[in-house]
Amino acid sequence: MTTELNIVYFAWVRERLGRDEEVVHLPDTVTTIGQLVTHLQSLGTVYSEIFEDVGKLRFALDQEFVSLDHCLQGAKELAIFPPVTGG
Amino acid sequence: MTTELNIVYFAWVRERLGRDEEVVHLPDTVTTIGQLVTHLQSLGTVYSEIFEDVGKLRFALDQEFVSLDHCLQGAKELAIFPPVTGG
Amino acid sequence: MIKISVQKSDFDAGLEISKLSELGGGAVSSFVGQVRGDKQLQALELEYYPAMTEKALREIAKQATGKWPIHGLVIIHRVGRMAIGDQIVLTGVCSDHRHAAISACSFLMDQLKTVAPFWKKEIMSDGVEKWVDERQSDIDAAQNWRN
Amino acid sequence: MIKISVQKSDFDAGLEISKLSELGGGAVSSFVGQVRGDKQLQALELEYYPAMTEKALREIAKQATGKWPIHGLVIIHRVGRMAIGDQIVLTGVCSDHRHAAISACSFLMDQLKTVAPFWKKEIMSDGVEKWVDERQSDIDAAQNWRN
Repeated sequence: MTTELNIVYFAWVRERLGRDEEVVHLPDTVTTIGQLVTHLQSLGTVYSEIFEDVGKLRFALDQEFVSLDHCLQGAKELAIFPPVTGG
Repeated sequence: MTTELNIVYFAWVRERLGRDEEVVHLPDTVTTIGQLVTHLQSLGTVYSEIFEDVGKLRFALDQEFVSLDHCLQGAKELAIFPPVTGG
Repeated sequence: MIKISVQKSDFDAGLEISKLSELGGGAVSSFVGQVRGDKQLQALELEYYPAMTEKALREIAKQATGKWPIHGLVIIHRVGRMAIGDQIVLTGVCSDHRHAAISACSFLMDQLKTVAPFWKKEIMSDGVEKWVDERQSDIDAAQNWRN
Repeated sequence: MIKISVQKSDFDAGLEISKLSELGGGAVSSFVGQVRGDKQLQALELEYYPAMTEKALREIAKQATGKWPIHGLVIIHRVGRMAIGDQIVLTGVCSDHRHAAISACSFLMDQLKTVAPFWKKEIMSDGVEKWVDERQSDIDAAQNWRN
């Protein structure tokens, strides 16, 4: 059984990737967001560039802000985006 | 030559005195607002009651807040009123 | 744009905000004070010192423009008799920066409460009239801007 | 009364203030943010995260009602394309006390700027597009409420 996670992208992350969402199959070795980021970096040049400076990105798991060491287990949707700039 | 000063009253000072303004002839001995207050206290019971606790009153000379030791010289209008409560 | 008005008539807060918005600063802060239906209050009577009140408000406005970069500000204060729920006062500020707009707007209210010659009389439902006392919290708030 | 809205359409700041005024608190503070005509800016594009944005704004509103005695508050934030001078955001608070209303209104803006998932893209008159960077002053302002 493969675990699947829906990832949504916003702002320049979305534009650079050329997509606003995708379903990622999680290898057994990926349990935290940090590990997922490493996995995503292996998917291609654009991914590796975007995730090169992970401090410029923010993560929300099922619509709650989380840090890189947060577990993915049971989550349905991960959002990856730059710091918010509304208001 | 007598010096005259127009005094205007507001709020409960006006109500207690039953007048909103009056012209006061200043004796030669009165040069500061504090001295004027002492003079006004001699004019009757209502005056002496109103000015009994001078800390409850505020003074504006020609529309500028002033303290009791301020000189009256050359002024046209003195306003006497309780602390302001607008807004 | 500096607008100061002491008036008997009501005002349109939305219209005043629109005018401030047209100045192009991008940040408009405003405050509206109304007659609150406390206790047995029936109405409020606002007295003022015509020769001095507007002058005092202009001085407060001048201080605000000296402290913050402001495109425009408005102070409207009503006088006369007002019923519960009626608007009493409006302060509004337009600036390039939100903290400047918010701080200046708050400053205008704090200063107005302590140096502009207005006096409030409460008229209770049983006919009793009572002049409002000054509040230490208002004095403290005005003083805080000097620290 | 808590009103949260993320919408494409413009809003009527005066109407929202009127609604807050009807709550009887006596103190209504509001803030309006607009597109400022800086540099060569032609328009602003506001992106958001539909599943999360309103939820984040509700959480901010809840924090405000926990910190101050509030009769009602409103947060309206527009999304999509906006021209110079257009309104972007409104926060408004009604309270019995002016400092509570002003502080809560300021708090809503400071929190919104740092935790609500909105992203601004500047579109310049030469066609160049640039995502806006977060500002340290906004982070500091939001942090200050925790001290």
